[in-house]
Amino acid sequence: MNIALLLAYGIINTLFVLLVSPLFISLIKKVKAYAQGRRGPSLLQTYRNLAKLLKKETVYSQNSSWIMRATPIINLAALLVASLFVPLIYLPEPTDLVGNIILFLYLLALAKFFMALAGLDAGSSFGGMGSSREMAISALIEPIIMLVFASLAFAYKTVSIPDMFRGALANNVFDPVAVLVAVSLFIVIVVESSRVPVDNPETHLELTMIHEAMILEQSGKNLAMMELSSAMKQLLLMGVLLNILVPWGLTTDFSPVSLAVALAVFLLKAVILAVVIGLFESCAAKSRFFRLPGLFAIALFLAVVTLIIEVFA
Amino acid sequence: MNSLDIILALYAVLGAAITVATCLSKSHKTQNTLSMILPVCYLALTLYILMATQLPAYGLGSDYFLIDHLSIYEILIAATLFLLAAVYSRQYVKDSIFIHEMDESNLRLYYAAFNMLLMAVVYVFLADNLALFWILAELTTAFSAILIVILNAPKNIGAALKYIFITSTCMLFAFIGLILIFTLTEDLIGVGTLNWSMLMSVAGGLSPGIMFAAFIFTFVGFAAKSGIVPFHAWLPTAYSKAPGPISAILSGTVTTIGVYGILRMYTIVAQTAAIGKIQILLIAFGVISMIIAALTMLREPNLKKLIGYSSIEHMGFVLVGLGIGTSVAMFWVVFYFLAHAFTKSSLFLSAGIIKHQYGSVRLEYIKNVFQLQSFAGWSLILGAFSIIGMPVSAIFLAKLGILAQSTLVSPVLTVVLLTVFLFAAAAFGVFMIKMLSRKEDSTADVPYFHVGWGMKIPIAILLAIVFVLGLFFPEQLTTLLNTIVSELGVT
Amino acid sequence: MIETLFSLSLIVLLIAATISLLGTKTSYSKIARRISLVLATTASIFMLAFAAEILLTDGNYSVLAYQITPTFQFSFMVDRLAAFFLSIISIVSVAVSIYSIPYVEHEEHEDRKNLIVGLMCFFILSMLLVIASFSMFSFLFFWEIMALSSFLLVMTDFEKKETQKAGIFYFVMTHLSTLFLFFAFLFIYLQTGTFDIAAIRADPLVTSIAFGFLFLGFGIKAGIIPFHKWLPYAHPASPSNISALMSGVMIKVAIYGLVRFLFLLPLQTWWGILILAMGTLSAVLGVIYAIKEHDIKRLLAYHSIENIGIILIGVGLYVIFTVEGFQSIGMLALLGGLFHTLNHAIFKSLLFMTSGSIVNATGTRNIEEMGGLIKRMPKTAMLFLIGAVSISALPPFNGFISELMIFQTFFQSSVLSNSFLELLLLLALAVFALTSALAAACFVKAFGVTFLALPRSHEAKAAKESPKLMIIGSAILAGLCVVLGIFSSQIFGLLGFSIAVPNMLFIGVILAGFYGLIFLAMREIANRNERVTETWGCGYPMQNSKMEYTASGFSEPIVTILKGIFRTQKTSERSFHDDKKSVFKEGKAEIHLLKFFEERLYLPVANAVKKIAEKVNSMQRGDVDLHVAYGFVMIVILLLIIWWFA
Amino acid sequence: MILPTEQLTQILMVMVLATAAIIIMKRDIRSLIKTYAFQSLLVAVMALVFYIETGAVTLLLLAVVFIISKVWIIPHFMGKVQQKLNIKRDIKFHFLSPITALIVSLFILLFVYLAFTPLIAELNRFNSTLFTLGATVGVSIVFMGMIVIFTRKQTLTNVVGYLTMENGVVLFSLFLTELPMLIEILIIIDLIMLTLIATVLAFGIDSTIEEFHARLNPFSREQQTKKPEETTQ
Repeated sequence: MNIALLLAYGIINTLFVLLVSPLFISLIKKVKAYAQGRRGPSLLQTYRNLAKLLKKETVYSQNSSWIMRATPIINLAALLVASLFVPLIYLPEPTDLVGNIILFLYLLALAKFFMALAGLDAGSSFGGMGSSREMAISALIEPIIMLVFASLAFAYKTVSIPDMFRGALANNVFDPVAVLVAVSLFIVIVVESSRVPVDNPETHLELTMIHEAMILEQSGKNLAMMELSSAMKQLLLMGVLLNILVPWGLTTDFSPVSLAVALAVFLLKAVILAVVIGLFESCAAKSRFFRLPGLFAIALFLAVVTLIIEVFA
Repeated sequence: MNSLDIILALYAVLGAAITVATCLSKSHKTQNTLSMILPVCYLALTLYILMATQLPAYGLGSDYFLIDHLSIYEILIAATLFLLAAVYSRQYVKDSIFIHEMDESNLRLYYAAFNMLLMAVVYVFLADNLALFWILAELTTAFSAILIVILNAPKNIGAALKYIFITSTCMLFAFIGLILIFTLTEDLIGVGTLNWSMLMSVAGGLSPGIMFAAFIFTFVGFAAKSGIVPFHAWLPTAYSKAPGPISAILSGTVTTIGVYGILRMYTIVAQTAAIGKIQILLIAFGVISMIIAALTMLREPNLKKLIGYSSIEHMGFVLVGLGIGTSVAMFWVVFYFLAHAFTKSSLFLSAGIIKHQYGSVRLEYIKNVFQLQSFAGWSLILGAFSIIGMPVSAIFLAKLGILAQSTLVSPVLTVVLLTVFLFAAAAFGVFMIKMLSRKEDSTADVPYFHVGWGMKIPIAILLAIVFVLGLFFPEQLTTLLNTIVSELGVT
Repeated sequence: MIETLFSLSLIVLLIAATISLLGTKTSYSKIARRISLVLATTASIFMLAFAAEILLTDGNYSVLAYQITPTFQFSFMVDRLAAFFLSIISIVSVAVSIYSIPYVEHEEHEDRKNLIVGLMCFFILSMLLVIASFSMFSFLFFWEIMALSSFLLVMTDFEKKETQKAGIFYFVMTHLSTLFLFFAFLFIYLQTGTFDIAAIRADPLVTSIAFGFLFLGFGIKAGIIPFHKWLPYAHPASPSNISALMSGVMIKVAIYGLVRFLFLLPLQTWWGILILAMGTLSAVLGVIYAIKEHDIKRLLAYHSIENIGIILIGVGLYVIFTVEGFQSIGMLALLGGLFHTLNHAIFKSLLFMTSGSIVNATGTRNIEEMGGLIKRMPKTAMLFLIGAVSISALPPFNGFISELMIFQTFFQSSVLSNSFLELLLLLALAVFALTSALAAACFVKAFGVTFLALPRSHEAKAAKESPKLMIIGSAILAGLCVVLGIFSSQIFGLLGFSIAVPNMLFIGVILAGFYGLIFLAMREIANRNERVTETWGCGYPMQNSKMEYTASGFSEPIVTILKGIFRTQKTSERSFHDDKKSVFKEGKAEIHLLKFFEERLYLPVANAVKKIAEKVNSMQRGDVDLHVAYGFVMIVILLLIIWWFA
Repeated sequence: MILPTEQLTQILMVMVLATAAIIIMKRDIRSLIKTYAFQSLLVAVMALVFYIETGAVTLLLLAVVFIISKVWIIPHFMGKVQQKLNIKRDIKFHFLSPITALIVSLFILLFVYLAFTPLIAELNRFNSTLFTLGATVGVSIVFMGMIVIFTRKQTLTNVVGYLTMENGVVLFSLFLTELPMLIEILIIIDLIMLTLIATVLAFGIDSTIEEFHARLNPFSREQQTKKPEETTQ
């Protein structure tokens, strides 16, 4: 194994995720705005927001503890480590250091755990409500995620994300199983990145708030880190979906040209997916919280169907 | 006369002398000390027999007494229990008089009956002739009844009457069985005999049909003496009403007389073809006794009755052990006599403390045990753990030994036995938890009853024996038990 | 040398127990119990050294220690499996013994302090000996001693009603467990004629029956659903150091027994399915019950049920894969299960110990009356957090690794040729995933409500940090949570297992690296100004603890979604002023949570037994006549029997 | 010589059975005791008849002991007790009414006969049906005595029932065999003792505890007032 190459992969992938992820937040907003007949904010708006937040002073509640201060950093660190696990442009050689799918999921869970704690830290009822709802939803979505990834593990006989991508890449034909997986994964993305119909990232209305309520007490640089990490999470999940469904474009050749091509292809795929997400959000209505299990049931159903097809095929 | 004859006569002479002496002496202390001397003498004599003579041997001619290892073993247990009960009685009886539970005028009767009972018990175990055994067993009933009725309570009279009527009526049926055996031997060898040793030698030729009938009749009587269901009702009543030390010796020795008789009868019929049916019968009676006793215990609010029912349960288990009938089972059955006797006596002695502290042994009157009587509390806990067969108690070994053999009969039997043990354990556990954990702040109105060493030491000794035997099996004991089993002719 | 460590440790424990008990009610009682606890710590360290030696060298130590009679032998054998469990016990015992030095002083009654310590030593000793036992007799013997000593420990505060209830539950359930074990062992004895554990014959029916009873016996002791009810009663009732030992270690002894016998018996698939099914059920229901629970120790007890379920999932997968011929996958599952056993022992003991500190500091077990403790007890909070993160299976802590191993086994279930099995495994996987996520939710609640935000009661406001030794005792385990997580792959390598677990050392280092990097970066690029002010409360001027999210509020969404499980019974009484029931006068409504297993399983059985017992008892209450009549009837029946056979 | 003995025995047996039936039926305690004495006399006569037939001295002695103890002493003593207690009739019946009890007794007789016939047939010495009949009657009387015990309330009546059972056992043994003298004597002493205890206790059950002790021991009252000096804490 080439350590240097791996190191390079790590740096490139992480940096890419870090830098590009805010773009898709803005993009989805823009798509939604167009769907509503508005022009929407600029694509760079999220970057501007982050920059602005970094410049602001940080306000802490007098009730809060070190949990509040550590959470944003833990969050961002966990996401940065997680971004090593999902190759977006360059597919490194097989390694057992990174790529374990369960570890990836649990890194996200680690971030969420602390985020929820921070929601409770200030003692505001909004934060508590957000944490409570977030943990409930993530508990319910967990079986689906696991089944989806189990079906991927079944299909590609591996538990490593890069190896799955490699397997998908080796499949020259369009895999029907991948489509079913993709639908479930799509729901997972919608849930995990707090989108309609599960959550509404735009409002600050306590009836609908989940994610936003949880980070309501965050401010300044901390808020920036939180926003950035949730953007990264969205991109990583999108990456998983894209590179399973349409893995073409991923390069295994570490040369500037092929990297540039892969980058371009990925951006294209991601933009399309972002548009789909935006349109989906525009078409859907925010569900009542206790209706959500119904949505999850659909995803679960699909995941199980996928698995049954795989098992009996 | 050889030395054995002398010793056998000495038992009687000593017993009579000391009884007379107790009747003549005026002070309670003298009477009590005399009652301690008698068991000590008996212990010494019995140990001398065990050490110095060749057993089994006839005593006082060949017609009436046979000394074998089983009788020696039982006498040793009985004498030990009587000694400890006598030690315990010193304070217990004094306090009983003080609280008007007992009349001072009855002291002599108490100690006389105590000593006579010991004498009768010793001779019961020595009797070779089954008719003599029967007579002596009836005598123990009579003395026990006197000891039960010694307290100033109408209920005690009722208990004693229950005891007499149930056991005696059943014992009459036992006599029918004995007559059958006598006739049968007369028919077979020309001379009628009821001598166990003789019967053992001719048992192979006895008619199975008649032996079966004879066994059933004798079984009815002896079962009643041991409190086997459905002849058991006297047992919990009598034991719960009797004074503490008396309950202890009754449960430890008098109850055993019945199963001892059944054991002797069993060894005879074991050589005939009737044994298969008899084993089923014994197991059935044993299991029924255990089930009924265990279920009753679950809803029993009276501590001494609870312990009494547990005696029924254990006697049932001994019957099951007999019914299994292998030599290993017999080994553990014989050991069980000892383990059960000591544990049960310790429980009754502890219950005696509770009785004097609260004036009652019913659950609703007992509170703040650990503040008032922490010794009794702990001894009850340990006794309860021991009686339900937890290690390090000796009962654990015996129970496991017999249970292991019960699988040979049928695994179903094992399951039933285990379930019964669970119920019994639950009954004890729930009762002890309820009793010992009841705490009320108003302790001022309960006068504190001072428990002297004389009452504590017997309990401690009994528990110590039980727990040491649970971990350490002396070579001599193993040899003794093995000799007993081989003398009984069980293979 | 190494053999002497084993016996030395046992002897020292025995001495420790004796010293403490002898010291009761003397003027040296305090010194006695301290010496005794120090000795217990030493003994546990000896045992740990012994176990480590066996573990590392894959050695085997066996000894026939003592025999009561030739049938009843105390023979011991320590192989790797036993050594592993011995080390679990010793690790937890070290921590608990240190923790107990200040902790027992909180006990109200002076003479009970020594009793607790003495019995604790016996308890540890008996657990060690159960594990080391190699004859079924000594296994049963020490198993019973373990049950006995732990029962007495549960009854420490025997005056309390709840303790009495717990005691009765525990007593009966533990006896039930022993009953099944007795039967299984006796059944094996019947088949083999010996109490030697290794001599089990391979007849499928016989071994199946034996297995069935063993599983029931061990299952009850381990607290699997539906035999779990004693756990949530016994753990809160007992002192926290004892809960730590019971939940952390004692229920693992049952797991040991199960695994030991699974090694000896020829496996069958349905056993695996049974274990897996019961494990899954226990895991998910355990955590679901935990979510609803606000008594911190009871919450932890329910989590023990959950984690036992997870361990059993691992064991069940081991059986299934091994029978189907995939030994290496099976081994992964088994190692996952066993590793989770170790992990659970560590973090659950840690959680019980820290919760003991909290309970001592606040005087309540209800988390709704806590809050804000992170500022008052920062060290305890940190330790609890490590435990909470570990039990929620978050990387890079130890709980994660074992769950990951089990997940990976699940992910390889496509190798199975039996599609029924595959689907079953997938179902179990989904439930397992749900369990894992719910556990995290539950510990967000537990930690958040207990430690964060404002104190919810005066007691919580006045809470003080625990004594140093209590912190140290817990810190040992917290440290192990981290070490076992970070160095997991190295540890497996050291023991000679090549297990494909991610290198957590690497992950841990880069995680820490990123943490540092971000921290530094933020110092550089972001605004460093900070302001501390009131939490925004929608304009309310004074924020107080009443406005915080409560534990019940937190768990409400999950409870509502899973309302099929948390069934409630609503009763309402209303009275009206007029006949037509139009003018409401007053009313009373009650919502009461239906405790399914208690009300549908335990109580009916208990009531049926009670009823029968009552009937039987009342049959015995007659006078002489009745009983002579019983005897008469019986004798007539016997007469008929004589006639029948003659 | 054999024929009249046999007939005499049969007549005696029927009479014993009849006395047992009367004991089951009677309410008046005095006549119960008298009936019992008569029954014992019948058993003693039977022993005499056997003595005449076989010439065994044991039987003669037995008959004498019987007449002394059971025909004279015990009934006399019980009569005294009955007078003292001042209970004339035992009115209550438990479980079985007298008529039912008699019917049950008939069934018992049948069962005993069925059970014992094959047993007696196995014994070589007894070829006549007389022995079978005797054994049956003996055992049946034991059962009938037991019926008396559990159907009657008064302890005195119960004692009579118990004594009847004893007579049954003796009858049974008379027909089958002769036991060694020593054993016979011991048994009788034993039973007398139990009977005495039971009868004495019968006082207690029908009177208060103070009366009981006063009746048994006229001095107990004075001693009761004396208190022990020891004080308990």
